[in-house]
Amino acid sequence: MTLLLQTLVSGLAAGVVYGLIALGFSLVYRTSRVINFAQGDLAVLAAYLAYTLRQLGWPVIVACVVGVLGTGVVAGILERLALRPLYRRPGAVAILCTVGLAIVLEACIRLIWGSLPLSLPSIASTSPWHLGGLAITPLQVSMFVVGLAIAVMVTLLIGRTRSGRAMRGCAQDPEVVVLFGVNVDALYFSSFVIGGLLAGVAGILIIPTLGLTPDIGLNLSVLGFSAAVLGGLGSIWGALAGGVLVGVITNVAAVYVSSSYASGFVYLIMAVILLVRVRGLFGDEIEAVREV
Amino acid sequence: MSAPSSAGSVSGDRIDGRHAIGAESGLVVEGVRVGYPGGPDVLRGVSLSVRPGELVVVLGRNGAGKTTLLRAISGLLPCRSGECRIGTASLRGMRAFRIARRGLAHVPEGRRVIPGMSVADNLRLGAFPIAHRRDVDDTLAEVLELFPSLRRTLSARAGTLSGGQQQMLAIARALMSRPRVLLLDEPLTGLAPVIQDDVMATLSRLRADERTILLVEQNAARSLAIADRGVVLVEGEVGLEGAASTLATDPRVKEGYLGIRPEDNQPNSS
Amino acid sequence: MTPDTSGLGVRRSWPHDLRLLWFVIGTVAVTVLAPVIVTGPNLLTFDLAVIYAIAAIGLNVIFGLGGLLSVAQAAVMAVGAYAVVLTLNRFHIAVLLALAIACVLGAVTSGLTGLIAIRIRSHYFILASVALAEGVVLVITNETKLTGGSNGVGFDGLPTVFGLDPSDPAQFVLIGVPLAGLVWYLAACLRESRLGVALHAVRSDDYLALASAIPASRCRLWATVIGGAFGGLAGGLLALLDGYIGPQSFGLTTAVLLLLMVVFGGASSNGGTVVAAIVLTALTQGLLTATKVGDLVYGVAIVLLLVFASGGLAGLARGAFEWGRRRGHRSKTGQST
Amino acid sequence: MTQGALSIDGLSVHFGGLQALRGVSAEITPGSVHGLLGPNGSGKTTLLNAVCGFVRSTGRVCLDGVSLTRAPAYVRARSGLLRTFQSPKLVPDLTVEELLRVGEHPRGFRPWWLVTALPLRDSRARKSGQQRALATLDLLGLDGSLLAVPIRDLSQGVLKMVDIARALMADPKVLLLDEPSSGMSEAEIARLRGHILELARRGTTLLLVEHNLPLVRAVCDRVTVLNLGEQLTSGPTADVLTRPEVVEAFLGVGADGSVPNAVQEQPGGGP
Amino acid sequence: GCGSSGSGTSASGSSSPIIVGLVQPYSGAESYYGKYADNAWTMAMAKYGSKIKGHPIKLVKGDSKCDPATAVSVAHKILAQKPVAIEAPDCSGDTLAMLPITTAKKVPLVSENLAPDITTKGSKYVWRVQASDAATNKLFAKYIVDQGHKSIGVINDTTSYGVANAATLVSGLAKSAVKPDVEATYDIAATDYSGQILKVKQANVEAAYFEGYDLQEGNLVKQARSLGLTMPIYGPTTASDGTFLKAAGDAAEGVVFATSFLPDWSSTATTFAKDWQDQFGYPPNMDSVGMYQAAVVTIKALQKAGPSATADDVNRAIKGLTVSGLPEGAVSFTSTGDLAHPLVMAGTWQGGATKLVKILAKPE
Ligand SMILES: Nc1ncnc2c1ncn2[C@@H]1O[C@H](COP(=O)(O)OP(=O)(O)OP(=O)(O)O)[C@@H](O)[C@H]1O
Ligand SMILES: Nc1ncnc2c1ncn2[C@@H]1O[C@H](COP(=O)(O)OP(=O)(O)OP(=O)(O)O)[C@@H](O)[C@H]1O
Ligand SMILES: CC(C)C[C@H](N)C(=O)O
Ligand SMILES: [Mg+2]
Ligand SMILES: [Mg+2]
Repeated sequence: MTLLLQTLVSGLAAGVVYGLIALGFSLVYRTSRVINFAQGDLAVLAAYLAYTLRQLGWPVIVACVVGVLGTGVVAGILERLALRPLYRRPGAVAILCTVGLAIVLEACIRLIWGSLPLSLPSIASTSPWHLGGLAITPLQVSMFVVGLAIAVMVTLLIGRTRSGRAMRGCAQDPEVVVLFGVNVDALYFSSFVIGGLLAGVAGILIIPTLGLTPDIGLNLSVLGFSAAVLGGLGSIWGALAGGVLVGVITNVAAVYVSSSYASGFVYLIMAVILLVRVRGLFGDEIEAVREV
Repeated sequence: MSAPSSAGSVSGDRIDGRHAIGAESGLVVEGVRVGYPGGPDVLRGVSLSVRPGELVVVLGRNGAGKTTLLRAISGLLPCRSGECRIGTASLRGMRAFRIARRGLAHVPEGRRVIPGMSVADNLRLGAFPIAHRRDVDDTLAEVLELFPSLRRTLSARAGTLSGGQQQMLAIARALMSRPRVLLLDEPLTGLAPVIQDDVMATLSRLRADERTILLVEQNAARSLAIADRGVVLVEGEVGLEGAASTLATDPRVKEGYLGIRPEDNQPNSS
Repeated sequence: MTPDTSGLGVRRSWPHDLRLLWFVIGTVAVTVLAPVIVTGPNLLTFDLAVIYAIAAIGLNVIFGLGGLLSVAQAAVMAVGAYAVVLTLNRFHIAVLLALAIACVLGAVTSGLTGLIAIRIRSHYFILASVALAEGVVLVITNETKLTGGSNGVGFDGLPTVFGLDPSDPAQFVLIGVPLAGLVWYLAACLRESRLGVALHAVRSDDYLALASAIPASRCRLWATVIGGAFGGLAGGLLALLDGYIGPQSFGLTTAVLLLLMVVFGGASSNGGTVVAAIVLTALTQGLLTATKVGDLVYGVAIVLLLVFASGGLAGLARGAFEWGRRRGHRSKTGQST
Repeated sequence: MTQGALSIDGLSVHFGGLQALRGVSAEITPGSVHGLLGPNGSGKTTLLNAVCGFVRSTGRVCLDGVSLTRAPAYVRARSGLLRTFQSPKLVPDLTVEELLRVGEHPRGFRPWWLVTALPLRDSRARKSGQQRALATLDLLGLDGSLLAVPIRDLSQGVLKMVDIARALMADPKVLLLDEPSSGMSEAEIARLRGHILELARRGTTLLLVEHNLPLVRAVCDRVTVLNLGEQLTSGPTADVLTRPEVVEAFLGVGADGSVPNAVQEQPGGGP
Repeated sequence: GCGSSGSGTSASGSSSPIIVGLVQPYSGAESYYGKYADNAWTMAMAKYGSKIKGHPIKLVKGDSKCDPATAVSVAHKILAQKPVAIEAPDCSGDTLAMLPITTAKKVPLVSENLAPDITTKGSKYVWRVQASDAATNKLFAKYIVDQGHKSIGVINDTTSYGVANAATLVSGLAKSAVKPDVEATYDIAATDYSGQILKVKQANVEAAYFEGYDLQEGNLVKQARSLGLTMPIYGPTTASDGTFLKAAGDAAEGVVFATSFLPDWSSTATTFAKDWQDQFGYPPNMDSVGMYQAAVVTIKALQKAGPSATADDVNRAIKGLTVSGLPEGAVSFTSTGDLAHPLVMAGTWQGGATKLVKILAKPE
């Protein structure tokens, strides 16, 4: 029983962070229909920026916040330079371009910071509190709290507001929303920036436990993407739920099913969920409409 | 059959652009040439104007360029030459969303409701330029008065509505921003006769409210019945224009420009 | 308006019998000339390009024609590659027979994505295909007894095809190029066949297809099966050329590379795909010895190509021109269409 | 030709809690034009969707006495039941010719021998397909040069015509037309009327959803009026259009002629 | 344009260069090994000379990405430039994949890989300069059992190296009649090991053996401790590395590892470690030392064989070579190409520094 609880706790904490990355995916998707596979590398970038600022002697929190903001800026720049010309091309083009951006980001990080792993201090301690056999670290708690807080903020920011509506409209018919005075370019831009910020926060939270190397971005992207799809692309709470689900299933599968096939098991479950709910758990928002 | 552009003037009151109207929210289109990327000019120098409180109807056969004209006015397509103005302000080079924020609303061809959003959200999206929630709610109530059948479907996704219901939504949505200038592209498409009457009545009322209305319609008789003036587009040029009453009885409208003759079966394509 | 079909389907073409002749002449010419013109390690690169071209043409059937953005093609190649190595090691059958088995198994694996696609669409399908791809790699990595795990496997004895040694880059040309020519020809025929035409509709809109008496899901399934057969063949050839295979070669990186080939080729144009396969293979292979900036160059190249040439390699110049014009127009015009 | 008897029996459709169609029945004799009228949202399109198998329904659909009730949509189309769309399916990257060729082979779609016969195909099939496409465009009075135009370049009205052409490519026994006249200019409507009558004369059975009353009056033998998913009434055209319940629900007061819903005084008939 | 780094006849005047291949992961997750190798060669050439009778040694590098099939491509590319020797990539799987090709071309492969398979495939052209895991883990397993643990849990990754490492340890344990109560594996790309760790926790074993590449090993240990695992943890040489310490942080304290390089085992090793640290700014580990030893062996063999030697000559030169005074003692080879007298030690972390616990086997 404690084992199960322990499994759930660690799955939950990691899951919330995946959820944040997924949230970035969803946000970008719900505005532009682009799946931004550079999300994971933006998370890594934030951690590296924070690392450098730490080396310069900045306080942890300040370094982290500035690192995250810097990542937002980079996300914005990438959107303007590389993605803006692509929105009107077939969907795969923009998606592949984000993959290209991910490769560029990783390569740049490698050139700037080298490929040797660095260590980024986490914002909270990783030595566990013991609660009756259950080990919970302050970091896990802070992951959970920060993750939820940010999800709430994002929901408030775009869930029910004018710009939230404009974003959803924009994803489905960008040409028509401009007729109502929506600045589509600005919307794309800000969704990428917010996506970058979210990825940055996720990076700052989770990378201390993964180790800071240039290459973990792809893995984070795949996890975040899976979570976003599972929760239903474009859905805010879906992203978070998807993240938690991915985190928990991975852990449960490794403990109770087979460690070597744990990730395969996760994919299997995802496939089954998708077969039952073809647009993910909460994802009927954008696409489920009559087609004739 | 090609229409000489000079031969068209019926009533003699050919619009001389800027001098014709003084009011601030009149719409002036002056010699615009417009085409699609990489293609030839679709509009080859079109001029027209609509005063506030006036309803002008644009007629023309399929592919004449009516939709293209409206898209050019609302900034969806760049003008290759010529310009559009609202009042005295030139729209040249202005991006579509800014034009919309200046008080222009466009009911696009083919409805274009946002399928995944609820009807209510679609309507609120139409009110995007209006910042105050209270104002939006008020407008919403008014618009729903005009289309009572939408009220029942407020929470349904727009994409599940029937074609006609979506058309109503598209019109209602454009009204949500309380536009000064209203462009409508075949708003009667797919509407049941009763509703068509309602829409026409609504347009008359809006005109009385000093709005500037440019209506594109295929149904000449019906639209000329309520319009002040009419313009017939022929292959991207103004073929005929004049007072609605004059046009309604002008045989050239039907035979020459709208092509309503059974043996005239060479439609204008590409 | 010019009838620019932008690489889609029924375009002006030669009569088929003539076209077959051209394909044969082209194939023979390339087979003979390639080893003369291309030399040294570049010949290996050429061979790899031939293999990737086959896989990419297969993916082109799935994505370009069928509209399914699949990242499972690399895994399909893996199935083909392991099929060839394992069958040849276990049963002493002809290499061509092993390649045929690779085609069949590749088709079956890829067909699974087609089955998934009956229900799961658009971006959700990407995840489903990621799942399948990861599943294949996972099985290969973990079923060590069968597949050698991450050690990979090689041939117990050197296989030969009609006395040719496929692991020799020069001799491989004689095997690979004719097969690639055949695949290209089949894909070209497919495009104009009923299935090809049907796939136009299916890719665009299910209901349009159904209303035109086209069984949409079944067509999609066929597209994945046919594309998968090509992918399996490519995998088998890769095994023959390298003489050694490991699961790492068939991961997402390869899948993305294949997709890039299709997209740069100008989705659904086979000729473009082949050119893109050659260019991208040369790029990646060339960068293997540029150890410092290889990744950076690769990434930047991808982004630049996508921004400027996503309409196909031929459209590179046009893309650059339009981009410049857009920049120029930005201040003057409204929303571009 | 006496094929094409369509019988619809007790069709019901619901979407979640919404009953969009409630036991609608109709018998349509071969070679006749049957009108389907009703206010917006009354279920006309849904009826077409149910008949052609796009939405799940209860009730029966028979073509020439053969039940299609359980057949999937493409099988229904293959047996000669073709339709057009209220808003034509946009397939922006196809040309008109490609779209028409999509509609070309409804009977006997056999991937298997197709695959085996692949390399043996010659250009003759393509040529004949092109000929057919040209002929069909011509039949609808469209210009042959249209073949090479990408769908995205078409204006809305022409697009509707092309959609009808696509359905005609398949030699339909029964043709379901969903508001064909909407978005068409009056010239095209006049021509459309001729085509509908001509098709009917040649034995095609038509089910026509329309809001354009003059067109309905000119071509329909019988009409069925739907309201809120239920069959309000059904009968000979002239008769039904004057019934008070129809006037109230659908036409609006004074609809019979006094509101010029379309140009009234058109010369009747077509070719 | 491949081969752009090609034939390079222009280099250094009239004397043609001697080509030596260097295949390493220069990109991807394991790319830091590429950096180790570059540094190792810099140091070896500085100490033992970068010219053979006036002919410069020219390194031709290739990026194997820690992927066997890529390694094959790279091997073809490098072989096309006619090298007289190749230093094998750090990832065992890559080396295994390249081996048939280099053997066929009779080019010696100098390897510091740990997977036992490399010298058991019958190739006469491969030379291992470090203790294989078979040698190491036979002794280390016994050492673990000697600490009094009767039950143990093993976690390893699924790379060639990881699988072989765990397998040799398990067979070593079997010699002392201990069978792991729980064995779990993870994919090298995975980042969250909670599942595997909790499985070990559930089994309630007395000790744990975690295998992983340096970074993954560190994360494993760290995640294990934060999940409340308190039993002693053992690991392979990767747990002796600076990267490991960075990743594991405080959790590194007390972890016991097997390795053949520790700075404090001999004075040569101490000096070497200091020089390395001074020159490159980070401490050497067993991999970098292995690469250094491989470089030295190669240079010595080239010197012995002379500037105009063929690859086959160089191979013959390596065969009879004994190089002493290396950080891990002396290197000479068995008939199969394995290291004749391996050095095996147990070490641990104490206050953020490694400490020699026991020398389990020693050259001479
Ligand atoms: N996206 C486009 N790209 C290129 N050409 C186009 C495009 N849209 C329309 N056209 C062409 O522009 C011309 C005018 O089209 P437009 O849509 O303005 O006609 P319309 O008068 O609105 O016709 P309809 O009554 O059928 O809607 C037509 O010849 C059409 O083929
Ligand atoms: N997929 C669906 N999900 C939910 N409701 C639907 C769906 N399809 C249709 N409806 C509803 O069914 C009703 C009938 O729609 P239908 O499209 O058949 O109307 P119609 O008679 O064709 O109207 P119109 O003349 O406006 O085209 C409408 O209220 C519509 O909202
Ligand atoms: C991580 C390293 C210890 C790998 C090792 N050099 C091997 O043989 O693969
Ligand atoms: Mg139009
Ligand atoms: Mg309808």
